[in-house]
Amino acid sequence: MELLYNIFVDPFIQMYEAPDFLLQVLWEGLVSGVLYALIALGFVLIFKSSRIFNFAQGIMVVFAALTLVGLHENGVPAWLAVPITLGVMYVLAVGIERVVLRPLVGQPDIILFMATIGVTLFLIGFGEFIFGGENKVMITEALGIPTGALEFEPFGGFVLIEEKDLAAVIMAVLLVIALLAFLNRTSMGRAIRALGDDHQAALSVGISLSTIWVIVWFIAGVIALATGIVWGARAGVSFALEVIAYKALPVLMLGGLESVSGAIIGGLLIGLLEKLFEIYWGQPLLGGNTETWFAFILALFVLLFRPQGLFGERIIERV
Amino acid sequence: MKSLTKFATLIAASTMLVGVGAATVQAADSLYTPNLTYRTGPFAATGIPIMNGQRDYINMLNARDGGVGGVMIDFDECETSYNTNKGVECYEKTKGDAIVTQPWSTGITLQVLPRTNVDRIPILAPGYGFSPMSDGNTFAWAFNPPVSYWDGASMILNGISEGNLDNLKGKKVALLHLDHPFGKEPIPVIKALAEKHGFEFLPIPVGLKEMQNQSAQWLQIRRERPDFVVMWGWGAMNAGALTEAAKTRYPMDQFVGVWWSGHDADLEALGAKGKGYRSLSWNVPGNYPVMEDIKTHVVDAGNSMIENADEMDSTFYQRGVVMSMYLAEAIKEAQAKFGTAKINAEQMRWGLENLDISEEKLASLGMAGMTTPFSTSCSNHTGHGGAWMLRWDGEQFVQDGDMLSPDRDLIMPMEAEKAAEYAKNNAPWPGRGDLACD
Amino acid sequence: MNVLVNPTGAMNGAEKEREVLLDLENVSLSFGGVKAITNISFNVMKGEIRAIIGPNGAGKTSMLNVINGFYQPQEGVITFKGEKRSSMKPHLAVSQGIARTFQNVALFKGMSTLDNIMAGRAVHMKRNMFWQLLHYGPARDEEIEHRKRVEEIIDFLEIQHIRRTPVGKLPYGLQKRVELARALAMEPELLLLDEPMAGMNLEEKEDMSRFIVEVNEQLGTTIALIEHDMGVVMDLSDRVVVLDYGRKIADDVPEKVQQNQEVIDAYLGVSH
Amino acid sequence: MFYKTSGQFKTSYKSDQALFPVKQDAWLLIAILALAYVVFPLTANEFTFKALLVPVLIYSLAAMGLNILTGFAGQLSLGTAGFMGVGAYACYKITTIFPEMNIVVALALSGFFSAAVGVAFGLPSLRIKGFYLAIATLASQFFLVWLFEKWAWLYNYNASGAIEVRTMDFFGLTVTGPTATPLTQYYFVLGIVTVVTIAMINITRGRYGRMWKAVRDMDIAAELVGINLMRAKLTAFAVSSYVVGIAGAMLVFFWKGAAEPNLFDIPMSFQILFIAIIGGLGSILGNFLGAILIVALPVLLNVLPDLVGIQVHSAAMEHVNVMIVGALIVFFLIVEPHGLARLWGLIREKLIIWPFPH
Repeated sequence: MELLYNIFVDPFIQMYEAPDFLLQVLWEGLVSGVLYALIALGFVLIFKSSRIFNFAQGIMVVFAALTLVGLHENGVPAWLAVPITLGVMYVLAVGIERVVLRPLVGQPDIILFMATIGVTLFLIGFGEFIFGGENKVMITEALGIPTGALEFEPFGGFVLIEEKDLAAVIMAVLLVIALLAFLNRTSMGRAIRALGDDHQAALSVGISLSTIWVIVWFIAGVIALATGIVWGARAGVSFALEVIAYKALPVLMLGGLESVSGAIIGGLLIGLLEKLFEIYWGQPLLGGNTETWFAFILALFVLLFRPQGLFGERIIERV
Repeated sequence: MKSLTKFATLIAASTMLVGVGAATVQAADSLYTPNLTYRTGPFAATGIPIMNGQRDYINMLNARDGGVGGVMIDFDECETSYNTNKGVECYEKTKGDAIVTQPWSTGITLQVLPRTNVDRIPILAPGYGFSPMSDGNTFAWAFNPPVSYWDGASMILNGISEGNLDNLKGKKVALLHLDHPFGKEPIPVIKALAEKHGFEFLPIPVGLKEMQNQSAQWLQIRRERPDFVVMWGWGAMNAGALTEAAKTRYPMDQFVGVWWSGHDADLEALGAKGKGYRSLSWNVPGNYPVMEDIKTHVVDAGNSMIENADEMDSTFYQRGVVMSMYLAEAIKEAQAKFGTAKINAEQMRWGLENLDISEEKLASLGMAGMTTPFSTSCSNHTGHGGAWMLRWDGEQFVQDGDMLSPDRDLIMPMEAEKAAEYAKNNAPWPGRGDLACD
Repeated sequence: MNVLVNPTGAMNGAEKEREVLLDLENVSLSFGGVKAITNISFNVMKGEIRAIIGPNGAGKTSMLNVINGFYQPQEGVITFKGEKRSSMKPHLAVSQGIARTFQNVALFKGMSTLDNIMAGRAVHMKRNMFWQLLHYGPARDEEIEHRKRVEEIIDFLEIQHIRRTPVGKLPYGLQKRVELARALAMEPELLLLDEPMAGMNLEEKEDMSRFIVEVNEQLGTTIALIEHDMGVVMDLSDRVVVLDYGRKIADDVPEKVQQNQEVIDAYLGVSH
Repeated sequence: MFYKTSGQFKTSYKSDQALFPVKQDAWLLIAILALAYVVFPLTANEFTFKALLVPVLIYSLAAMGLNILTGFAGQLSLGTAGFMGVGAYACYKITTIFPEMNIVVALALSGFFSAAVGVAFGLPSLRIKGFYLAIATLASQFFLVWLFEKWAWLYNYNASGAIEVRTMDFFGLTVTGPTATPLTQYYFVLGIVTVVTIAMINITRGRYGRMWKAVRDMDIAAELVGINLMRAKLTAFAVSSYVVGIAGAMLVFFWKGAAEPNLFDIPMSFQILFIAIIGGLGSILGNFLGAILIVALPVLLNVLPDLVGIQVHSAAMEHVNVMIVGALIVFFLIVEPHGLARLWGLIREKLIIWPFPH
């Protein structure tokens, strides 16, 4: 009885009694959600255009952030470090296309997936070798990201919003808008979208497949850098950041591997729900740390009832 | 530029891998004291300065004195990434000629603990490992000077209660800890003290995957409003917690860390926002004569792995120096007792068991006041010295108050009980076996 | 070929005495509002060769899918061997004696011909996990016993030479034959063939026609087939049901169907 | 010449279905077994046993379990380590609750626990396919590791949160704990791995093997030839998790001696997946080849600089090591996506016709 009370009544009483705290929880969830959505977006772009489940997306986030910070540590000013890092991400995209993707064209999905795990390991080793394996601090100030905090006092309590989190959210929104504009307004973007449906149609636009792949992996690299900067500003830069990449996976389950809007909505949803669950149910009842698995179990349950995901269309099997 | 040299190493390494080079150069007349380090992974940031300190002190002895007692020390490192798996692999790989093993993680320590009994190699785990290892009659081959985690928990509570734990009555103490054998170590002692002195104890675990993003934990802290937050963190967790604490505006003077949660760099990143944060430490950073020797013989000679000389002033680097000092002193004890410079692992064990770090000895080593004096014995493998609170003043750590001592009366029976339980669970446990106590 | 087919006149007279193996009554199937099959009724007699024809998209394959339980019709009753059923799992249809082949070859590409056909014996093999792990005694005896049956089918369909070849490497015509072999390995009472001769050259078609007739006559298996080649359909089948846009427009012996104006309009009239 | 198959005719189905229709294969196997059972024990030192031989065997076994699921039944799983953990914790609990129980019986029983958990997490496979299922298996991975950390009963409320293996005897021979000799443990592991391997070869060439492969190659067609998809998938999950579970228990009991929850975290799942894929999906032999490459190579890379007498810093070595392993994975996928087992198959075919080109 008490258990039922603790599950179904008490959390809501708490939410009602401390609305400022609830708002804070929601904000924290939202910020994580934005980042999950960004990483998921990188996955989706690559999957849409090349049917590759790119496990290296998470490591690209770390690698980009590490390159940026590493360059700055070696005396490169921030305004120069950003374009150089973008250059590095481009070289990486070309390298992956040449060395990994091209020889593996036409192989089964699982082989390509494994290859991206190989790339992940390689990048971890390479990044640590060049920049050292220790934690680094994101060069937040040098990049001109505000570091103050805004304090609000609703309902007689307080809600603290860090300016860098706010900047992260704004940056993510701008990035998504830019990306959507690119996908919908440019011929290259349309080619990428068409690729998801039909390789021939895309090729008829007159852009070679390998160019598209390089572009897509580069965009994924840009997204990775953006994610790396905002997440690095929150939590420092190290290969432990890799784990946030895993969070993008349940987002993909919910939103679908090919849906841009699914990635965004799924990401926000998971960010919010996992935080709410952890604070109001996980910590009091389960000993905490439920964020490691909550998103996965949630996605699993949703998929059990809707195998096509939240936004997918019903699949009719044919023989 | 560091990158460039690393690149050169890479190329050198790969060419060497291809061509078969000279025969193995394992100096026959050196003492092999491997260190299971982690210079990569999420724990590297906090580990590296300490490991640099350890390495440089031994290098200094080798350069200045020609080793210890006329024998060079071969201070090899084996990379574990703080991964227990790899740690055990490293132990197996290095144990052949080793006179001591330094596992460098509580998880690895726990795993190699039973094996060292069979392999007859002493473990030196300064300031970490399983607290009941103090019971030398059960854990004949393990040493964790100068204080154990249980001592640490007791000292922190002494510190925050200003010497009288009854002051904590009715208050709430949260333990923000790494969800790992290391982080769970202090729980039994704090729990026992909470019952005894009537304060509320709230453990808040931080998973290995959440170290860098502790917003859920700090939301919990905001909701629970504990009067004190004690941190048992390591690696990336410390920086994460400090950032969140500053963000949540948790009062820094109610936030105290164990000795592994006092990395200068973590607090430098926070600057003035971290002012008031305290960390327990069994070494006090400062300018000691020994540091000059290290600078002359190692750093200036270009044999150190530190990136700039300032790192030598940090608490962690100097703690590494202290750790290697324990190692060297134990070797000296053993050499004196057995009348041979080239001691073996069993003799080294005796040296560790008869370690006497007195004020005088510290002064003679150029380390007066640098660490707590203590001595080990057959039944006391920890020494149970003391520790100080270091307070971050916005720019650096400064000593805050006198040396604290653990509540040994409470801890001793717990150690005995847990040691007995361990022996029972791992029956047949050899205990002291045929090792004489003299 | 013609000699193998029953004279049409005799068929009508014999219909009443022959047992109905499968009966469909007013079956309808739709996918989210799109009707694939509308209110269709027909039956299959034991021992006959029944053809289902119609233009592309007429609902032929959906019809087979309904019969073997892959799709669940929204309306209608299906009676097989006198038992009514509403919904069922496809693998249960197999154990009741319905086997089929597919329009686009659906073989297990990573497995050899032999293993593919052996997989068709799955329903008939019973030895449990324990014996399988040992692979000695009962499990091996069972394996050998079924291997014998499979070898009979291999001989029957003349595919001995490709026994060990992974089916992915076989030419299309042979793949079709292996698929038939796999279906036969299930020892069905009713065999559904979905365009068994699609993509074959004349010689291969003749071979396949011969096999179908031999299966029907020697093994006594009832066959329902979809086929586009009208010559084959008219030669082989005892009765023909014609579908168009998911509706039944004719159901009769081949000669009559050929003369049916509606069929000519819908199907034969269309350039094909 | 050495692999001449002409002149070897089969006169019965029984002999045709024998494990080694080609005589030379049997000889090769005997040679390998002789190496494993006689030569290694006579020549290997303690380090070789503990860092190379025993890990290779245990990882091969785990990869074999995964291969049943992924290689034979076509269900991609990223949660192998979690199931290994279930096996390990189950074995730990069984041996502490029933201290008198024979270790082999305890091992065999613990497999049933991992099989049950495997089936439970396999249920979504009935509705979810492909990468979605792969991600779903991660749910088990993260949830199980969390459970190992939070459910104190599992580790007997040990302060460290780790499980430790006490000394146990097998008919008078000490097989676990620190006093067990590496040689004994090696033979013990080798024996179990041999038995399980034979069982897995048997099951994959029989009725279940065909069912699984049919589901892998085309699940709809499999269903339409009368294979019960649910049964096929769940038996694959059960058998796979059983093998993976005992591999996990053996990992802790005969190699590590102790384990903390994060031992069973995602890196180990990937390591085992690498072994299965580099070795060859749908192959039993491949697991051993893959394990030799993935497990032994890093150890050798670590030892190599010492052997050739150069000083490379261990951290730098570790970084280079990770890079090399990553690059090798990509390299092998490009060279032979179907794994080392296929590579061996091709070599063998060449040998059969050697020295004549046709």
